[in-house]
Amino acid sequence: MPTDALTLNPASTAWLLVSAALVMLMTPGLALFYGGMVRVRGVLNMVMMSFACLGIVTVLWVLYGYSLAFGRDVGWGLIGNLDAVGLHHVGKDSLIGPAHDAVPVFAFVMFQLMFAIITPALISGAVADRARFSTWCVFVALWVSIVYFPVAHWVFFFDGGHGGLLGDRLGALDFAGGTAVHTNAGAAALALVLVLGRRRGWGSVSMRPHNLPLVMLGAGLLWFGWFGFNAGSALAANGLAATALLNTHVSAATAMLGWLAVERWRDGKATSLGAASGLVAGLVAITPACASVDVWGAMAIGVIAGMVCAWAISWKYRLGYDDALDVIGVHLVGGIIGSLLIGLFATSTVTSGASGLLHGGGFSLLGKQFLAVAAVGAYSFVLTLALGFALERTIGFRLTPEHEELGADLSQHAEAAYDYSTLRAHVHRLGGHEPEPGAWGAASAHDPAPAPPAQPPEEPS
Amino acid sequence: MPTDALTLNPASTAWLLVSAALVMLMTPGLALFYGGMVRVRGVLNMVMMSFACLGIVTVLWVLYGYSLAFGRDVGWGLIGNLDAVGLHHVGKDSLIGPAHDAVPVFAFVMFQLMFAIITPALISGAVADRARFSTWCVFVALWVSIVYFPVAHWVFFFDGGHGGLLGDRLGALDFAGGTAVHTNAGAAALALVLVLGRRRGWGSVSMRPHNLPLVMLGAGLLWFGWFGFNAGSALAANGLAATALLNTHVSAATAMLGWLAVERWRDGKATSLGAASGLVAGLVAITPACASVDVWGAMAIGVIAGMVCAWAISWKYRLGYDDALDVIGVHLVGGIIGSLLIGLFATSTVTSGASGLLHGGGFSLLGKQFLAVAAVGAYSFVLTLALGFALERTIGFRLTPEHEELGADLSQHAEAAYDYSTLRAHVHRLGGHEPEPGAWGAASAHDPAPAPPAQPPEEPS
Amino acid sequence: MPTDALTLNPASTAWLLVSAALVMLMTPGLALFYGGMVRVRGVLNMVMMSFACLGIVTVLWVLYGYSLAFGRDVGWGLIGNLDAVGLHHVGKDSLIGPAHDAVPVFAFVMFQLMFAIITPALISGAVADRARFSTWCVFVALWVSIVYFPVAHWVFFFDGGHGGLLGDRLGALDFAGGTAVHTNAGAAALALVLVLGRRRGWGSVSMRPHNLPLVMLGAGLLWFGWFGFNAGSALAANGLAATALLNTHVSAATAMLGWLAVERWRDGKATSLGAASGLVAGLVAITPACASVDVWGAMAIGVIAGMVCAWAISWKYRLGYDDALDVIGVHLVGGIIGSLLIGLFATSTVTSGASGLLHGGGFSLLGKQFLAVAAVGAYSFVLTLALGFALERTIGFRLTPEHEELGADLSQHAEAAYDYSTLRAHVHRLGGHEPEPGAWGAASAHDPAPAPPAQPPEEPS
Amino acid sequence: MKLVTAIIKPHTADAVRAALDAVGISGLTMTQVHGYGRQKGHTEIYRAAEYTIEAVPKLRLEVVVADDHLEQVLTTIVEHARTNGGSIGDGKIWVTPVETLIRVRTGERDTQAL
Amino acid sequence: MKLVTAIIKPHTADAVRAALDAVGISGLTMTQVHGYGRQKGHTEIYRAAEYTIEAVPKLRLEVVVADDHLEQVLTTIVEHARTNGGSIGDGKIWVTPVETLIRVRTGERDTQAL
Amino acid sequence: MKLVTAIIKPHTADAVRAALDAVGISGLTMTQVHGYGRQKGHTEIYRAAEYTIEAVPKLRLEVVVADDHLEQVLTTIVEHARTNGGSIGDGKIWVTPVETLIRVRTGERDTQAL
Ligand SMILES: Nc1ncnc2c1ncn2[C@@H]1O[C@H](COP(=O)(O)OP(=O)(O)O)[C@@H](O)[C@H]1O
Ligand SMILES: Nc1ncnc2c1ncn2[C@@H]1O[C@H](COP(=O)(O)OP(=O)(O)O)[C@@H](O)[C@H]1O
Ligand SMILES: Nc1ncnc2c1ncn2[C@@H]1O[C@H](COP(=O)(O)OP(=O)(O)O)[C@@H](O)[C@H]1O
Repeated sequence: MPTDALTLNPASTAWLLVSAALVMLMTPGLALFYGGMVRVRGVLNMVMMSFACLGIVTVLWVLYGYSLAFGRDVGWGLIGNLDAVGLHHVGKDSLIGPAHDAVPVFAFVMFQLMFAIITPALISGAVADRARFSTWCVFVALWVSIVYFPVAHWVFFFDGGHGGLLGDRLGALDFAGGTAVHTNAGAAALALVLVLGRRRGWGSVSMRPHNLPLVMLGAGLLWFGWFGFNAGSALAANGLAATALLNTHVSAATAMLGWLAVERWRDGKATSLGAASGLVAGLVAITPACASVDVWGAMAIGVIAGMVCAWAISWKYRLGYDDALDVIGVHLVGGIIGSLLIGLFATSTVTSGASGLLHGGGFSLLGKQFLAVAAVGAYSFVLTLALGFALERTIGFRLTPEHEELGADLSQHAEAAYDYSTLRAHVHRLGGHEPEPGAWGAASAHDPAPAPPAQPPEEPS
Repeated sequence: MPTDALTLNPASTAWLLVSAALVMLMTPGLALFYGGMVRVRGVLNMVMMSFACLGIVTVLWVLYGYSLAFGRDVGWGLIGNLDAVGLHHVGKDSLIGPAHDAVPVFAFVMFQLMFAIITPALISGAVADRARFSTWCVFVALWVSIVYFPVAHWVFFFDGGHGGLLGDRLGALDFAGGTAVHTNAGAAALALVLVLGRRRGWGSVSMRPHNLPLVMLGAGLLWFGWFGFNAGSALAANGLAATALLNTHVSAATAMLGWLAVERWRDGKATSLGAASGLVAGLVAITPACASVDVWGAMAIGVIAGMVCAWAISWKYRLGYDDALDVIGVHLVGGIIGSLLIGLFATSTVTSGASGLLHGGGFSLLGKQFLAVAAVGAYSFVLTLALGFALERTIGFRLTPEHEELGADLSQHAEAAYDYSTLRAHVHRLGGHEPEPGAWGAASAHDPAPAPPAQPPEEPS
Repeated sequence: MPTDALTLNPASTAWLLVSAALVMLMTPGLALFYGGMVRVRGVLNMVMMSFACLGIVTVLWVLYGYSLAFGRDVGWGLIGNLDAVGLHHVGKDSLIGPAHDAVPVFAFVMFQLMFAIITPALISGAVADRARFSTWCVFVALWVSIVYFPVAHWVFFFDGGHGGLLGDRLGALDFAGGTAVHTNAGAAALALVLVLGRRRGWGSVSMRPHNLPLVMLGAGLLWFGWFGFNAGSALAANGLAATALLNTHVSAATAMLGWLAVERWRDGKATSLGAASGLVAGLVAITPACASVDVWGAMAIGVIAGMVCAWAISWKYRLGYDDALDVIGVHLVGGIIGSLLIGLFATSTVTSGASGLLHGGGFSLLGKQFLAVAAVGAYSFVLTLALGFALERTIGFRLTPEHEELGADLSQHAEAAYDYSTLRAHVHRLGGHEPEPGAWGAASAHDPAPAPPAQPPEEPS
Repeated sequence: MKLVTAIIKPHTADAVRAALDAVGISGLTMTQVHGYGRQKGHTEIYRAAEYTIEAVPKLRLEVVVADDHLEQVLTTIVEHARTNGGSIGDGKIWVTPVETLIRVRTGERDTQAL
Repeated sequence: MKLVTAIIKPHTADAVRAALDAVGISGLTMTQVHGYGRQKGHTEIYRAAEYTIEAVPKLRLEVVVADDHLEQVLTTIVEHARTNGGSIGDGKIWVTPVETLIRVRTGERDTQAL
Repeated sequence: MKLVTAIIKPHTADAVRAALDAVGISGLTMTQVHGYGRQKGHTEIYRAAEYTIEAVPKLRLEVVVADDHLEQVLTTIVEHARTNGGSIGDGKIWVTPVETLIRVRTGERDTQAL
């Protein structure tokens, strides 16, 4: 869509560059958020499931993902054409956006890529500790290709009514990805949980988070990055971006309070994990709505999301599915809540268009929101289920019991996350070779050969 | 204050949006900075004391805080009126600021909110490990209402001479909160320390930081976020912002060196905790002064703050008060130093107005600075003392000895920060229910029921 | 270079302020990246080696570093003059840059300072666990003075053909520091490794990373900050910055995949440390090239850097030098790869000038790149070797065996990184004084004196 | 009195404790240890350096028992610490004589202290 | 010679060590352990899952003493490890016979090795 | 049978294990412990508060051996745990009698269980 008569808005560009960077940081943030929540034997695997998305999705996005999502629509708003394959025809001076407020296409490519990366990363929390890493990589590549790229087109591609099915044609509102990102990831998580089944020992052995400060750090980075996610989606540094920023923050804050209130009432204590979970739930729910509601709407969405998600995460114990890190309870439930509540709280003073039920817009918007959620949720669930089972039946998706018991870090990555001990390990092979004694002289535990000009070794302790 | 004939400056807006995000990150950064400094049994509580501010203060700010702080003055510069209660009359297109350099009100609301959040969070370090979490939440809500919101009005609200008492009317300089944030938080910390008393075992048992890399991470995030705090306070992307940025950095760097020099000389070693403490002291001291002094002034302020604070933190051992994480020694002392040194180092080449004693401005500015510091410090100390004692006498502020000995994490949040062990815990209740065996089949430690399609379990290790 | 007829571009200023902040964050990020990679007994020392750079280099930069690097050339493009010593003549309204796209000099000073800080910090990884901290501080001060400041002038100072030797005069391309930062730091690392020799026990005892989640966090922060490093070097918020941003990201992603592919093939497993190392290798290699190549060039550079560096890091075992954290294998090798590949992949559609061999530009650019790499590498290696040996012979650079065995944290900083234990330490002296019992009453481990208004102590556990 | 020291696989601890509880032994002390023996450890790789970790994480149980409970305790531990009907590395148990046992709280000695 | 093994509450360790020092016993070895017994543990909650942690952190002291010091050592430990005049969970002490003691540094044996 | 308990400096563990392996002893259990004795600890400083850490990290080896291997095992450990021909803090070894040894996997007892 780069066209010619556009003028670059440098301020919007600056904000978009920053926003892309902020959203990038969310994926490492998520990796730590999830990594802190698993047992100590699976933290690196958890982190790697996110980092793998940073690698794989980037390559596919450049190759064809951007074109499928943001290429001119091939018809019915279902998918983009292949004109921008390999970012063909896009140069450093190509612009995109409103005539006098355009931004470099590359900035937009980069910004949207960050969304494509974090969406599959979100799914990983549901299948913690029991997925083969190599199969996960294959899954990510296929999933973004057949699920995320089309869905992003449906929701995010606007072309004057000839764009994506749900956003541009139907008129459902999703500013930053309540459907395309969160409902999508959450429905996929549900499907994968059914494919992979429960962790060994679920319900009988302790699966408590191994490092809650790491979780809090991850939550902090997510909150920070989410400002780019939501306010950056304005693609301009203006009042709408500021509104999105404030709404995002308010929803995170109130959802955290809502979640803590439920915990306090139900469990007797407000926990730090609850605070982290609650704020993420609020961020999820406000994502589609941040540029459709006023600050009171943001507060309402936050409180509702925080309380409902706090309650939703306990369903799994009753229904018996092991959504390890509550991707369903937070992202699916939160994404649906936020997307639907637009139908209630949207106000034309913010949207400059449609209003929700409570602001006199009738049921029309609510209906559209419902359709959008249903379409994305169903599509994602069905395709992910099929993809997941196909992978499980062919190359195998679930870890062997031995590997699961050993832990995903050791079995998938031959690493252990921490070594605080004074115990020593025997070094076996270095740099792909048996150690050559000649290489470091007579080095041994008892007689380390100091390299010149170090002093002769003594045994101090 | 939103007026009509203003034009949005998108570049200033972009910078302000980013600055708000940067300052937001400071609170999680502070949470980790403080969290790493306490013993392992209190880290989550420490973190939660900061996160609670993110929740509570946000809600109050939207409800009435912004209006009290930045509403039109009710007289004598003491407090704002209630026109902006609930952010009434503020919309996405409302602007604020100089005619051709305005920014969205929502961006300003958001930016200033971040200051209101971190100020009570700063206090928490002084009362580590011994405050009831629920009382802390009540304290935060009341404290920002009766202390922070008025003081912010005194210092930050400008309205052509009809604004706040200390800034607009008296003419004391405080660019980003040396009085309103740091002197304020530090004086409150001193009051709370007197209310809550010493930790059990203080002076006889080890209270060393449990995780110094976490402290260093927190310090790094604070340094990063502080750029938004100080340079963002220019509310524009211009030379003044750049000056503030450079001065902020220079002061942090020189204060770190100053603190390390004192340690080296006094204790024989330069420590990492000293580096973290020193850079924070430098950031605190330059906060009011970053847009009043040149780079040499910033250096002087940094060195002085670093050295004096390094020395100030040992007073508590002599005077016998347990300021656990040295909020007094760093924020009160550093805030006062920075605010007063403006009276010496301010130069009209930077302020475009008043000069300090060393740049020919006489004692006038120094006097104003002294008044501002004294007013804020005294007001904060007295009200916090009263509030603290009132809470202690009514709902109770200090932990019971049992809870303190058990640790604030377990007693207040029913959580433990880390679990690196191979020991197992017995799962008692899940999702608010006794575990229903049927839900996960015959799951037990010895015979975990693998969910299909996983292979039958074996015992590998 | 501040001149008069310039107009400030506020959007470029906003982006540059943000970029400076992002690059600042890289140094704490690096500190944690390195800190997680050493054994538990050296993590704080590793972190402090980076933080020391934040302090020392800042002061020297203001004093004379900026002037040497960016002052008017004294002749032959070798070094700047002393006009800007102490940032003399630079004020808050001083501008620099193209006529209508200028930015505040202070913003530029700050941005470039961040490069001067991280370059020596990069070196520290090579000499982990065995350098005296005080000598390291002296080394940093001297090294930036005689190596970094001149080299930055060669590469980064442009003055219409009368600027630095390698960039402005020779015409070698180095957008953000492939030669000045990475080749430079890598060559210095090699020299220091020869000076300091191997760690005691190298090759026979386990030197595995003690905290890989910390490494992943550091890698995430580096990736994030690097966007400021590379895209910020455009000094404007435009298409070139967007191109640099996208290229930077793509190279990081593909290098990560390339490194993991080598690991998978050679070692059988793709590791998280490999992912972190690979992405950094990609970031290093794209640094000089990010504004010279298209996205396909960035991909190629990423894959090549990832794979070659993955292979390069095992040389040390064969050659017997202990480059502890692979500064040579990643920064020297990666910096050279990136700088030279510009000679192949540069395209005039991006550079608006020179093209590389594969885009019809012939061997000319490749030759210049080679010269630039050789000049920087040789200069840095020789001077660092001389400086290192001089320090080792005079004040001593390597730790004594006792101190090395005790660990750099305890011996250099009198600190230990973590304390998760329930064991207690005896408190000896507080605030520089023997504890005065009177100060905290009859406080003892058995009878802690509760400060009023706390309840009388009991023994709960 | 006897001191029974058992080295067991960590994930059997809950079951062993429950079983001991069932035979009336509720007091015991547990230590995290590393075991070496027939059971092999694992391999880790960090930047092309391969480490063989021979140590296997184990738990060490200490139970002081009255002489007449000894056999029952031994049988109980063996039964519940055994995995899959006996796998390599299931652990060892040894018995050493105890001359005195004291409960700190009361100063009671020997069987009274149990 | 005897080996005295004491399981005590962690926060009494400094006092116990100081008291042993006062009666001339400066060498000992300490281990972090988890104890189970009458003293109850605590409850933790993570996202609506409630865990009962029965283990209580304890320290395990090992002191090898000459036979004629045994009683004094036992009394000293009991006295200083007791909290509030005796609370549940204050710990246990047991004594086992030592046949040989060696100081690694010198190879000295038995009482000479102390 | 005897239980040999050795407190050694952590960095000698690999050598000691290798030497024991060479004399046919491959099974043992290791615990991270803190030792107090003649060897002094170190000092730490946090914001002007100076801590004297008297505990020195040590490893505790437990090896159950047949009576006739005892002397060889003792000599082997002493030899390889000694640093620089004997430094303060090299550690202690003590021997206690074992009445029964059981291999959990098989239930085998005493020498068969080794
Ligand atoms: N001689 C020994 N002394 C002390 N502990 C031992 C001895 N032999 C084995 N162990 C402990 O018992 C554990 C299991 O022993 P191992 O030889 O692996 O299996 P198994 O007992 O089934 O043959 C070891 O990990 C170690 O902790
Ligand atoms: N039979 C036992 N064998 C070994 N250790 C025991 C035994 N009984 C208790 N202990 C240890 O002693 C500690 C204190 O015992 P507990 O029953 O809680 O209190 P008390 O000894 O005051 O009755 C326990 O935590 C455990 O570590
Ligand atoms: N009486 C003792 N009982 C138990 N352990 C002891 C005893 N004396 C010393 N130890 C252990 O032996 C270690 C070495 O003892 P130490 O006195 O420092 O050196 P040395 O044995 O060379 O004289 C101590 O750190 C401690 O763990």
